[in-house]
Amino acid sequence: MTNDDFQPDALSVSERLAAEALIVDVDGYEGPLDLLLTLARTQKVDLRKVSVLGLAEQYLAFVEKARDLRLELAADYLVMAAWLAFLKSRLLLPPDPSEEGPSGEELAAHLAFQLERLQAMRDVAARLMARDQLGRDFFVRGLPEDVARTRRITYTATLMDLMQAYARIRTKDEFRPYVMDRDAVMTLEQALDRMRGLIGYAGEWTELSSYIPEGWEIDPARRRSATAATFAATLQLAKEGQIDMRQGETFAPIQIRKRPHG
Amino acid sequence: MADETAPMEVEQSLFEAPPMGEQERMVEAILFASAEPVSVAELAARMPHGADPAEALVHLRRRYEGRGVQVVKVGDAWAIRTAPDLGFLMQKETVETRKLSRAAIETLAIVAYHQPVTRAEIEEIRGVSVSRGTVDQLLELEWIRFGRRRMTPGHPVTFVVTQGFLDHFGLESARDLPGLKELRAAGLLDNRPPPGAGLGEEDDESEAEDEGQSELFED
Amino acid sequence: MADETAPMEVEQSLFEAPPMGEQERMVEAILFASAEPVSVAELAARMPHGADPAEALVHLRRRYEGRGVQVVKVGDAWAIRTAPDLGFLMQKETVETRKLSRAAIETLAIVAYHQPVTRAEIEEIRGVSVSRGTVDQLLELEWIRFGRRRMTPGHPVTFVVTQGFLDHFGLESARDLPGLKELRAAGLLDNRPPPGAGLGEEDDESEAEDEGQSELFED
Repeated sequence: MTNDDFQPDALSVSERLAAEALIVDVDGYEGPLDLLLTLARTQKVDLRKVSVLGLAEQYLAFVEKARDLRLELAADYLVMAAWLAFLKSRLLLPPDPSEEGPSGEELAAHLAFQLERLQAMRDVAARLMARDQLGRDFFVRGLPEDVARTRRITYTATLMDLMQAYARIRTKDEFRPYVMDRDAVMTLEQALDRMRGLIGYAGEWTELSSYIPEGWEIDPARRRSATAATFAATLQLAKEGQIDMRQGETFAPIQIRKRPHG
Repeated sequence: MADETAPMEVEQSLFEAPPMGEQERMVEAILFASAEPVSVAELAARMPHGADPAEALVHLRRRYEGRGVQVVKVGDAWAIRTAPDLGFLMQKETVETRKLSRAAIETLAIVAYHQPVTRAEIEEIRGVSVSRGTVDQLLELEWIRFGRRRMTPGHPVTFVVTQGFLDHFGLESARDLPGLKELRAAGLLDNRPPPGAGLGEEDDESEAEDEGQSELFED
Repeated sequence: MADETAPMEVEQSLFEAPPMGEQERMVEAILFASAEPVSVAELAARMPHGADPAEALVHLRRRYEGRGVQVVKVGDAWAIRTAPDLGFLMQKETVETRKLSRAAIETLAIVAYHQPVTRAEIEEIRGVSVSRGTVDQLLELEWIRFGRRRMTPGHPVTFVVTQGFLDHFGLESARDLPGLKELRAAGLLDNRPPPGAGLGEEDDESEAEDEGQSELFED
């Protein structure tokens, strides 16, 4: 992005690309607030000084764009769009003294607060994870000494066992214990990690499909997920200017290479 | 690698070993964290080039003389062990843990959610009779205890959970256990309504249960 | 047993606590032997009558300053851990932990900084519903547990972080969370209810929010 002003009608090529990258990444957002935060960052100002009106316009443009591309947005994104449209009208129109409820400024201030709080939580989450961690940076006794003199048997159960047992009894047949169904899902983060490691070697044009990790090519569900995540990751890298992408024609293989001095 | 061209002095300073105090710290940390005794060769392999673990061990061993733990030689490897005269402090540690049986965990869950509860009520909720051994086991574990007798014909005894139960499961009170609706919201239950039963009915049930609980706990 | 015939002095010396140096050795041995943090109460229970493990801990902690292993405080318990700067020696011991999702990491941070916090509050902060599995992953890791229920309509369950969380991230207490003071000063830990009720989030939880975190952290 070269232009700090947001003008939905006059987008440069790079802005359009960036907007499309946003769109393609829509599943990568953790909800509308996360998307708003990402949009707010494109304003390149301190979050406290973010223009909520501008933000509402950016968001509405985003939803419009998604509609053009016939992308289905989850309901909560549309709820947020409706609310932002309402907020925008409140901010633009002179206040109606007969109107009940909070003013547009109050609503805008709360939204700004929510964004700032979310960003703050992200920051401290990152600081937390950057701390020295047990089992990675510092360690417990490798050989806890249990002098085997009397062998006592204790029975143990976890809170999860207890709650699941209760749920099982109270719901009899309908109960299905929670299982992690995510074997077949590759996340964008995983794909990005992997691509960042690999692009250094991609001086020449190589096919995107060759970046699908081993073990993910056979099973259709895994392959689908890995393809989508890898593709999203390349878009991200392209957006960051690290790689070039090309495609000969519709449905032709997508090829990428490292951008020289990227 | 350009080892052969480097003059001797440079090579030495490049690979200068850390000071002996540092080496001692390293040996200490490795011996502490390792699940098995560690040989001098292994120590050397893990420490920076040029370190002298054998000498560091001599210092470390001396440092721990007379302490609560000691650096001891096991075969040709080294380990940190409790001082023999303090073995009596360790007796408590030998425990073998086993998973609680399904019958026991279900009974325990019912006591936790419905306390005070009688045996007949437990059986009604589980739909199976509760064996004596199951209740005895929970009593022995000190996770449940006898509560007040019920003021109904026959004056049956009731069961309640103990402080030990709360400690084990990391709860401040049994009231803080999530109800059925909350379990559902937390994804511990499928959202699918039970076959043949309306969803409203379900909700009623969990609300009744919440009320029951708070009423029982409030004093 | 001839207790009743024993003169008073003998009885006293029987129960006399061992000298502090000896107590320090005992605490040292117990902490070395245990992988989990040990509370002062547990130390006292295992040591001879009259011992003062809290004082022994002060001495022991000082003794290990700057060494390869350290005496660290974890909530109201104590443990010995390797010095973090020596982590590079321990690749062998590193346990590959399941990588937490971004949602799980954020949820964990929100519980830590806003505790006790309800599920609805977590969702309000993240602007998205807490997905199936996120909370129980954190419960299973034993990094969060249920706190007291909120005394507001609906009595929602709350979440707080555990001793295991503090241990994992090398924190003495939740007060030592990085950036906590700054966040509080910036008002970012206030639970500011949305203005009006136009957002459809007019549930009861917002009123309850003020009592949360501040109560826990304010000293």
